[in-house]
Amino acid sequence: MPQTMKKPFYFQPPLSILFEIHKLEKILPWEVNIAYLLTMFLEEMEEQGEVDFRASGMALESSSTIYLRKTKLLLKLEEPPPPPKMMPDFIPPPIFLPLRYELSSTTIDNLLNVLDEVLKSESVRPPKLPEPILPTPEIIPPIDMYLLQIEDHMKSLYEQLLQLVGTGELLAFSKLVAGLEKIEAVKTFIILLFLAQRGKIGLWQEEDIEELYITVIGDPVFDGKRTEPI
Amino acid sequence: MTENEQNQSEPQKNEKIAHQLALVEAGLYVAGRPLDLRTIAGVAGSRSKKKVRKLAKTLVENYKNRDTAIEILELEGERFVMQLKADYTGKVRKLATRPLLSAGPLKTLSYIAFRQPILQTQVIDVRGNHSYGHLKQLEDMELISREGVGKKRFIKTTPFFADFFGLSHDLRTMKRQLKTIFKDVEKPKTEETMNPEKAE
Amino acid sequence: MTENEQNQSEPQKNEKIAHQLALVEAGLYVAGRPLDLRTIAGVAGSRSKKKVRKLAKTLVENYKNRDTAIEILELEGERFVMQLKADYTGKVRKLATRPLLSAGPLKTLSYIAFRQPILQTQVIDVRGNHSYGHLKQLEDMELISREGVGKKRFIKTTPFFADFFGLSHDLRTMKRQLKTIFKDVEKPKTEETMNPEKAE
Repeated sequence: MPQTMKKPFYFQPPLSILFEIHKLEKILPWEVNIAYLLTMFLEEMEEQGEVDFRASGMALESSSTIYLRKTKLLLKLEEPPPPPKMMPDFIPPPIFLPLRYELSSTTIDNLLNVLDEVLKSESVRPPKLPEPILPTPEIIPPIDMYLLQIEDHMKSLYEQLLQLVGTGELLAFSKLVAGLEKIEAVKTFIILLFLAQRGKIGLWQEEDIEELYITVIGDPVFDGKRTEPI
Repeated sequence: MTENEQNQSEPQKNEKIAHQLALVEAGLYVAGRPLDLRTIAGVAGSRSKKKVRKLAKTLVENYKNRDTAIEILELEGERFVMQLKADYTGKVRKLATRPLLSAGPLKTLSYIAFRQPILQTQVIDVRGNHSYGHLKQLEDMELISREGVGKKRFIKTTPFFADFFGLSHDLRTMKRQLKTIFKDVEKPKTEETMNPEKAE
Repeated sequence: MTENEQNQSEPQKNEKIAHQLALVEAGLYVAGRPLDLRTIAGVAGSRSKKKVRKLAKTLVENYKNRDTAIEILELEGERFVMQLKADYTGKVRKLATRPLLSAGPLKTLSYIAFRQPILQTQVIDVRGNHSYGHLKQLEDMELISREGVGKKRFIKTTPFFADFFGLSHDLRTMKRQLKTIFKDVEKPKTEETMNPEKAE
């Protein structure tokens, strides 16, 4: 009798995907259309007139496992596979233009006919003449905008320090620059030196320890009274 | 034969023909594009189509016999053109004064020529976004024309394009000619014929 | 003579020379402007100035013997040019229909020629930002050259520019010539001279 027993409908593909739990981890979740499978499952069950709660439970569990995997992949920012590419169209090789000499219709008269008009716009914007012809200019070192905005940077870093530690407390430099790029860390260090010079903070380092410690010692208001270079 | 020509001696006739040949040569040299018999007749100062055809064909032969870098070819529709033989293109391309097209725009052009009339969106699909620039350049050079707007913008090659390549103005014939050209280009995969730019 | 050349048979040598002559002819044809020995040597694939000079002079002679509409001439400074003989220019000039440049770049070129050597910033001031594109095109066509960098970038016309318009290579003389022609052009304000594009 058991040999002649018909396999339940949900063990046939494609519904079997939901009932082979051991294979769930191996399939590509993007290839499974859960809504389609579940609808098919319910319709089939309705048609057969037999409600099997155990099978429904398994289908539900498998579906949620597949959903979970899709969610995990999305959180990993893994893109779903691209849609299948269409067959590329035939692109013929470039046809190179035959080289021919061609006398141009432009004459010196044509060239000078348009000059009058151009000289009119020159009179609207008079040329800055006489411009001496100078030798190739010397190279001017580029001025770092960062240094030009040093006051602003000092202010914002000081405010940041106040938020991190109270007056008198210690803050490790490595903690302050954690996660920053090297160049940003260097810039922060430079600003710390400026702040230290203004007496806003204290910097100290113990022998044999590489860590640099910062203490906020100035008043909490960055009053700007001592903004002149020290 | 006109009365005037009957009265001419043999050397006089020969001299006249040599002069007319030189005029046709001058015309073809200066034009840099295919000229039809009517235009050539105007240059040669002759009204006989038969004579003008003979003059042009003589020039084609003369240039063949000279065996040098320049050729005069007869194209479809009894049109004649002077141009550099393809063998020399790669080596002197860089000397050409006119802004020439690089391989990218030329590929776009050849695709358009092959598929025309074609939707602009299809050209962009196949050739990529950078081909917007190619289309502008090809339009500036009057090699293609665009009609319609937005998603319904159609592109085809211009009569100037057909003339430039010595192709038929009839679209179907042109496409057949192009197929032959592409086959020829694809066969000899030597460095020079495939990459004339590189050969410079 | 290199060892390689010594080993060549007479027919081989002749063939090589014929090929080099064709290459030089190709270069002169395509360039449509005078080429100096260095450029010709580059085209002919030879490093010997003497040989290249001989090749070019042979071509001059060959064209003289052909007695047709096109000539190759030697110009001052060992430069060579292929051109239409003056006798024929008038008769075929009407076949030249394509302007060298469109209106915008032509204006920019005209201004540069008249004010050169001129700062790039001044050209942009007067001609607008779009003229950056013109400068690129004019440079590609070897009509202008740029020197220096940034705000001190100077522009002047090239010897090719002078050759193209039949002007002196000496800047001061050229500017005098331009001023004289400019005055002449300004006087007869007829429809035709003012609107050459229309005349086509």
